Amino acid sequence: MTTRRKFLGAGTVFAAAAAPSIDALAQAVTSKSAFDQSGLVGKLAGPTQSTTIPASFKEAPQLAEMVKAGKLPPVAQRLPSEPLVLKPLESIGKYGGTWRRAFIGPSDGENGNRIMASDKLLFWDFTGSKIVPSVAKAYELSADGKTTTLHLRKGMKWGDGAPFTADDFVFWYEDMYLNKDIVPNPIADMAAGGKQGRVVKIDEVTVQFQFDNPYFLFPSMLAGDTLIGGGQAVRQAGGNSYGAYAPAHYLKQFMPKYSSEAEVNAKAKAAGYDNWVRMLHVRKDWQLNPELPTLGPWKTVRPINTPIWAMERNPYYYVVDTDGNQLPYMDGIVMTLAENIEVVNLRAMAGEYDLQERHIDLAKLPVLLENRDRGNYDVHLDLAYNGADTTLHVNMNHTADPEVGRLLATADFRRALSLGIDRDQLNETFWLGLATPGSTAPAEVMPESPGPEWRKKWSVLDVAQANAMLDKLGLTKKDSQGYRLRTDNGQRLIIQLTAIKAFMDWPAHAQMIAQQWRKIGIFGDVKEQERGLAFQRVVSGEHHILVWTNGGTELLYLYPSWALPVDVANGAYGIEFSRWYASNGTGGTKPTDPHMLKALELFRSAAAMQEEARNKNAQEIWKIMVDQQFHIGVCGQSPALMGVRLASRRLANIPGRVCIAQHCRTPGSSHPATWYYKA
Amino acid sequence: MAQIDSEKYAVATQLQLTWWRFRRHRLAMVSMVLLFACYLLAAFADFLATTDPHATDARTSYIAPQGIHLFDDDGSLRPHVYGIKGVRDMKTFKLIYTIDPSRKVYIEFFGQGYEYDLFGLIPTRVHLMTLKDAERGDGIYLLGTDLLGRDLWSRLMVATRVSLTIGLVGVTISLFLGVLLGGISAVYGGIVDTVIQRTIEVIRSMPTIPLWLGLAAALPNDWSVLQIYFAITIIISLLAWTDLARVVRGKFLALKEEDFVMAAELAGASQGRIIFRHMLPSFASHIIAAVSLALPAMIISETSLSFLGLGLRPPAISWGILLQDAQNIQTLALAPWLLISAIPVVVVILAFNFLGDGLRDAADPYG
Amino acid sequence: MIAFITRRLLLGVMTVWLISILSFVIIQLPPGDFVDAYIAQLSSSGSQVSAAEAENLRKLYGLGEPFYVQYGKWLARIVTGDFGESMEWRRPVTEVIGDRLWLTLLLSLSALLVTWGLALPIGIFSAVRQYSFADYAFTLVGFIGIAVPNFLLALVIMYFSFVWFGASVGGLFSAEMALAPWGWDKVWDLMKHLPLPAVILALGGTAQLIRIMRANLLDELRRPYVVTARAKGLSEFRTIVKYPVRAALNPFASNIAYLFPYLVSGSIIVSIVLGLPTVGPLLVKALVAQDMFLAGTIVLLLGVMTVVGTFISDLVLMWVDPRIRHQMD
Amino acid sequence: MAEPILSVRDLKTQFFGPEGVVRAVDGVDFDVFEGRTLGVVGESGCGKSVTARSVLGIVDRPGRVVGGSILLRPAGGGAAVDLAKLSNEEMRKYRGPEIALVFQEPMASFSQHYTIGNQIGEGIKLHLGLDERAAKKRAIELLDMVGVPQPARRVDDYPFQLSGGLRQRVMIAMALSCDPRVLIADEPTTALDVTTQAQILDLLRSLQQQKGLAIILITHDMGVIAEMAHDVSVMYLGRAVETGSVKEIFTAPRHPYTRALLRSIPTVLAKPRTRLPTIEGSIPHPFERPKGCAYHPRCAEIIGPVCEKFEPPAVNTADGRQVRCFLHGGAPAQEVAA
Repeated sequence: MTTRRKFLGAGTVFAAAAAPSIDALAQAVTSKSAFDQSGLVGKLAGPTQSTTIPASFKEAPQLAEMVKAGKLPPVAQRLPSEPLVLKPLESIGKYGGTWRRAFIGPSDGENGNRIMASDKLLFWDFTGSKIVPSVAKAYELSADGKTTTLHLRKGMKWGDGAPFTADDFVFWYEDMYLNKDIVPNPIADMAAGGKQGRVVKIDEVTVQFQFDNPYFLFPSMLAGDTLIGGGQAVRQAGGNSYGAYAPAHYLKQFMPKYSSEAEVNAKAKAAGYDNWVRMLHVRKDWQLNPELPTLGPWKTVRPINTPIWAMERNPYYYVVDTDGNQLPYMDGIVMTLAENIEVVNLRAMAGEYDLQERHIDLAKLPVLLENRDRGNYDVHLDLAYNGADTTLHVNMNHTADPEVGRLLATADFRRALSLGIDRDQLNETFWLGLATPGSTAPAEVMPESPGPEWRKKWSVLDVAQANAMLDKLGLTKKDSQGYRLRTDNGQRLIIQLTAIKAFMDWPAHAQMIAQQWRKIGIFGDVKEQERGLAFQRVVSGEHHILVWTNGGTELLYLYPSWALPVDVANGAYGIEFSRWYASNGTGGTKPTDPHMLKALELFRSAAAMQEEARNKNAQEIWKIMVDQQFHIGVCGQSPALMGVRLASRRLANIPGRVCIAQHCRTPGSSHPATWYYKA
Repeated sequence: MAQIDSEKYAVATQLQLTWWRFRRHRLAMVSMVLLFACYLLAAFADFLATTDPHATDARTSYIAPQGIHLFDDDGSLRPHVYGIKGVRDMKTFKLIYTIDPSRKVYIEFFGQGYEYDLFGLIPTRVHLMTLKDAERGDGIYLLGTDLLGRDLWSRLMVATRVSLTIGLVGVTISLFLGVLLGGISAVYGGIVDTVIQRTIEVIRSMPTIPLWLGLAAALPNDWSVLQIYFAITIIISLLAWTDLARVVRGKFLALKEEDFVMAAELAGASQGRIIFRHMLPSFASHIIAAVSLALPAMIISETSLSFLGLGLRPPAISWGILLQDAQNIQTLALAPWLLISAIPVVVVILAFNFLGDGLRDAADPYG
Repeated sequence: MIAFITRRLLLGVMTVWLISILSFVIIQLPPGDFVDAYIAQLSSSGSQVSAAEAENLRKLYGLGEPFYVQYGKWLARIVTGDFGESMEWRRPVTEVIGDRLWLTLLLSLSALLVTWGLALPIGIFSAVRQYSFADYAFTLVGFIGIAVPNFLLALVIMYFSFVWFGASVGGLFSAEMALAPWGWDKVWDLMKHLPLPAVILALGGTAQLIRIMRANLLDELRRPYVVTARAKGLSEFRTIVKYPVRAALNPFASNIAYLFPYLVSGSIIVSIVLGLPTVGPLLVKALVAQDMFLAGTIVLLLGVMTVVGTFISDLVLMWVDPRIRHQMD
Repeated sequence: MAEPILSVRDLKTQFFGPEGVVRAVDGVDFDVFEGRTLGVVGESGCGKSVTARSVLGIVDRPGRVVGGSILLRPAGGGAAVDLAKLSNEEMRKYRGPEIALVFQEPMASFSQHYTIGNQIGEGIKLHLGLDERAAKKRAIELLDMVGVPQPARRVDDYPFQLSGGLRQRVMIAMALSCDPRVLIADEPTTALDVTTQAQILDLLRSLQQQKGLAIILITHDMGVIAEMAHDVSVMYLGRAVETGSVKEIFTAPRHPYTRALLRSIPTVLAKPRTRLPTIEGSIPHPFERPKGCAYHPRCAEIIGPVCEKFEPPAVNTADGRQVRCFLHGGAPAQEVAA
């Protein structure tokens, strides 16, 4: 059997697929590994931006017809004078076809958001390592780091044909962001050194974000998946109103400022909403309101809150291919509601979806592979860069049970728990051997990686050491079944593992970990809970340990929620710590652990640092987090979360591998607008 | 013969009569024996288990059921299993197990295995079958293993105990509620009757799933598996008593008109005496029949609850949890043997149905 | 008769009212509220909601108020026919349910047709040919149908019908047809998707019904009026269908009461497994997400259906059985 | 005497149950003549009703006519048809127009789900080919004929709305709906009170006179026989033990069983407060049919071992009667295995 690989046990860790350095991320994976044998991990690739503007522009046949009928201005007038030019991955495409896809309900808005990600001001190239122009054609960061200037594209239009200008930024800033009814609290992303910034119009096509303190991180924030870096597709959906611009000409009609409170309220009542704020929340949401002018490649024609979420091409989309064809190639997207993951996967096997990576289950890989020809699709495995798809997030401020709280706040206890996990077993069972076991630190290829040794620190099975550490903590007494007893009342020490069945079968992961912990005398009590209930308890800090991913932390500054207690909506590490940090020390509880304080201090100082210093800073933070085991990594850098990609063989320009990361808005940075149907 | 028989009939109580009629119901008798066997099995669940039902091991993940070989090479009776080794094929990502007949692992009867409490009382390590000199990964995989490498046979044994008892406890509670409320409803009548009947109607009009969901979600977080187990039982039975209450009320009302009850009343017997001495015994068999028909409903309730992710949760082991484990495509495609756990569910539900039918026929041959 | 109907209606209204309270209580039982559930859902799909935003949402939905105030407001709105807005779907509750109600009814009716279409002839056949081989076979299949929870079969049947027959899996429309306007193609597409869920939904009920039909009919077949009919020279078929079968149908009429709600709630798990866009999964989701108005309305709807069902079943019984009709007078 | 309309010879009907075979009718012979009434009498369970159903070929499963012949002479003369040899399908056209049945429980024998008009009209439509309206008209005429008051209104009533007597009249109307030549009345008056009973018997008699009906009257009541029948057949355990004209049998009963039956009739002439003589013992269970003469365990005039071992053959006596009893001759031809 040539494909045979040694079965477990020997402890060989497969090098991460993405071995090359950050500069060479686009290079093929060359390491001799299981992935090569499978032939499923391709070359990281994607469309690239071109600076040559084509001489003439072409459009989809049905748009041409509408132009002929006088319903639409000619394509040249619809495009900005300097459209974004993309060189498709393989070839110039053909127009037509509808992208069939699955979504799982109104809460699955991210499904569409990610496809529309090119409405962001700045974005990443397909490698996820370089910030590139998007809606803004260029940006400048002043030398002092206090001002970021965005240059817009002249003549760019909203989806309804209205001009898109700096005024739309000012409108968002003054009328939405500063309106307490719409945005009750200012966001940290818009602040530098604790002071809120401003949005200033320089001219029609130039906007400045001005801060009182240096904010070198700001362009990355704009490009990242942050509250300020949204674009409409993320940050003005689902009840939010963030993200730097909004269609002023359309939304003014719903705002009291432009008529009167009474008038907009009456309008809201007539439309069936309680008040104008409720109405505005729906009207500015691209997933809900087909009338909302947007900038993305497609626009909603049937909203997400129906059994079919459908989109059609935006005739004013600002992107063309190198031949001057206005994108997107595909006419539209039809997402059909399938509330059950098994059904999504089964329909995918039946070839009922053209490209699906979301909600595809890694555990079904053998079956998905078996049905490739039948469903006429290819399977691609895209490996992520975050440290651990399964992470034990430790509540270091658990107060309900002082004994458990004390232990969870003790670094050696957390380290012992981590040492007690046999990660190879979990990798083999739940990732089919496709993950990299280790700590929560991101892949070595990431600029913020503290180095390979930190992937292993405290994160390789060592039962003897773990037992020694636990003994040293005074947990020496054991009951008849070998479980350690509490020091306060002599009862069995029970550590709850709160697990949710979500992207992975985390309760099963937790069960296996709990079984492994028997060897270190720790009784892990798996609490499988329904998602809402579990998070409710996490937000109020009732949990011991939450089993969840740390996806997104591959770029720490852009998505710190699952690494440090900085987000008041996430109490995984102690909600009071989060409150303390978010309130600049005016609320919540100050952590007593000097390492935690140090990590938070480093994190806070990052915004004012230049890129290189910032990356160094992040590495320092990672070293603290891994050494202190704030979160215990299990296995990561796998295709488990959105990395099993089924692409119809009828599609072209599909990359062999795409960047799986929060900031890449997978598959957004691969520009689905460049995909097309061969026949 | 006929003479003796009729004399026997004349003095037989209703229960005895029912029993005699019941014995003639062959299928019901078989079912009863089968159920008795199941409960016996449940009592000795851990003893019959071959490996710790919770123990996980990646290297035993998804092993298909393996037979026990009875005879050694020399023809002597020495039950053994073969060594087994698995490899993941990195093209198909399937686990491929190869059996190594050259390595025999002998089965020891009444050997030492994992520790458990027999009948929940006596700590012991004795199991019916264990392996002698087993290497890691060896096992008696009678029904194969699940994804986490846990032995399905052993899990099934423990699940049987949990699911069969949850039904019993649940039925006991709903029986109590049903007889009490149904009885009160019939005896007092009037406004009490109306209130109880209305309550029953409202409960029956409520779709059960939201009720379960609401009640199960309200269970405190720090409850142990055992506490949740009993809470779920109580929840199920809180909704299941209505049918029994109706049966009891109906029977009560019908019996009230019967001559012997009237006679007792005229003779000045107290109400309590009439109910417990005269009325209850006369429809005890109906209640038994209703109970045996309610049990499978309880079991299905537990299964559905677990299936919905409410109710019992892993690491608890119940039929519902085993079935839920099998409710995904990869199991159907790669480890269809996990569906075996449906067989005892079906068989026990069938048996309870037959038993209930038999009892009902016997209790009320004309009803 | 009028008095009877009025009394039933009044009782029904009272039951519905009690159900509305109970359903509201149940929805409030789990800790937390919609906003918590919403935040959890968003954070698990990669978005975060700030605490301030959450508070704002709570205010917006009036979630901070005590239970009885919320209930009072809800009731007051419902009485005026305003069922409120689904928080999760951000649409009026009536629209959200409306989307699915027709498909639910269609599916339920198909399941019902399958159930009756199979159960009645088989039940009749089993009774008429009592103790024949076919009778034993059907009885056995029937019993197994009862004993196997249908949700257990759902995925198995779906998977193997995909593997072996390439059958359409899950949902009621294929993706291509989902958006298409109604026409023959779409109807045909629906017809292709309908049998599998309808049959799975029908399985348990069919088995149950076969048993009931067989037992009822066996009872009726022994009645003298069957002999009377035979003595008239009627054909065996006509004899059985006109007389004992008609009489054996009585219990079915009284079953209608629980038929409607069963069709919705009994199919929840199957619908979830098969990914069907029906009301059942919507209810579960609404309960999990603590989407009060949506969940409350569906539960109320089911309650009303039961009450209406009971009423209809009384009427049908009156229509089916002249004895009852004449007792009313 | 004229040719009989219906002559039954050696009729045997058996029930094949899981516990064995029950010989419900075990060799019955009788003739029925136009305008005459044959009374079939016996205790409950002696096979009277099964005999009636056997004639119509509507014995319930698992029962079956296993032997004998049922010869029906066609109305216009010609060769007799053996009903026992007909298929169920062929037999159907004789049920109603040729032979009709009146049952003992008028309540249970009607379906409660249809109006009486519907149930009467059914046979009419089937056999006489009338349409709905004509059938209803005829139903009203029939109701009128059997003395149902306000027949035009009653025709739309349901059976449960009628009194017992009316129901039996309706039952008779239904039986007569297709002008049968033979009417089998199976305990037509058992469920009725005495006055109604008399009215129904009067009705039957007058109908017989009007239409020249041949009636088979099945009853356990010797009084009814005395009042109605021309000829009598006394049955015991599936056999006719004595057959003859009513006058002869009542005046000079030959079989001990007949004698016992006759003794048990109460008469107004009897002395008040005297015990009625009863027949000792009860009818044996069909499975435990006694060896020899089935009546011997209860017989007051038992001869000896011959009665216990041998079955008495039918003996035709000089006065045209037929008796099965060794008291009246007959050789113990065969030993009957139980």
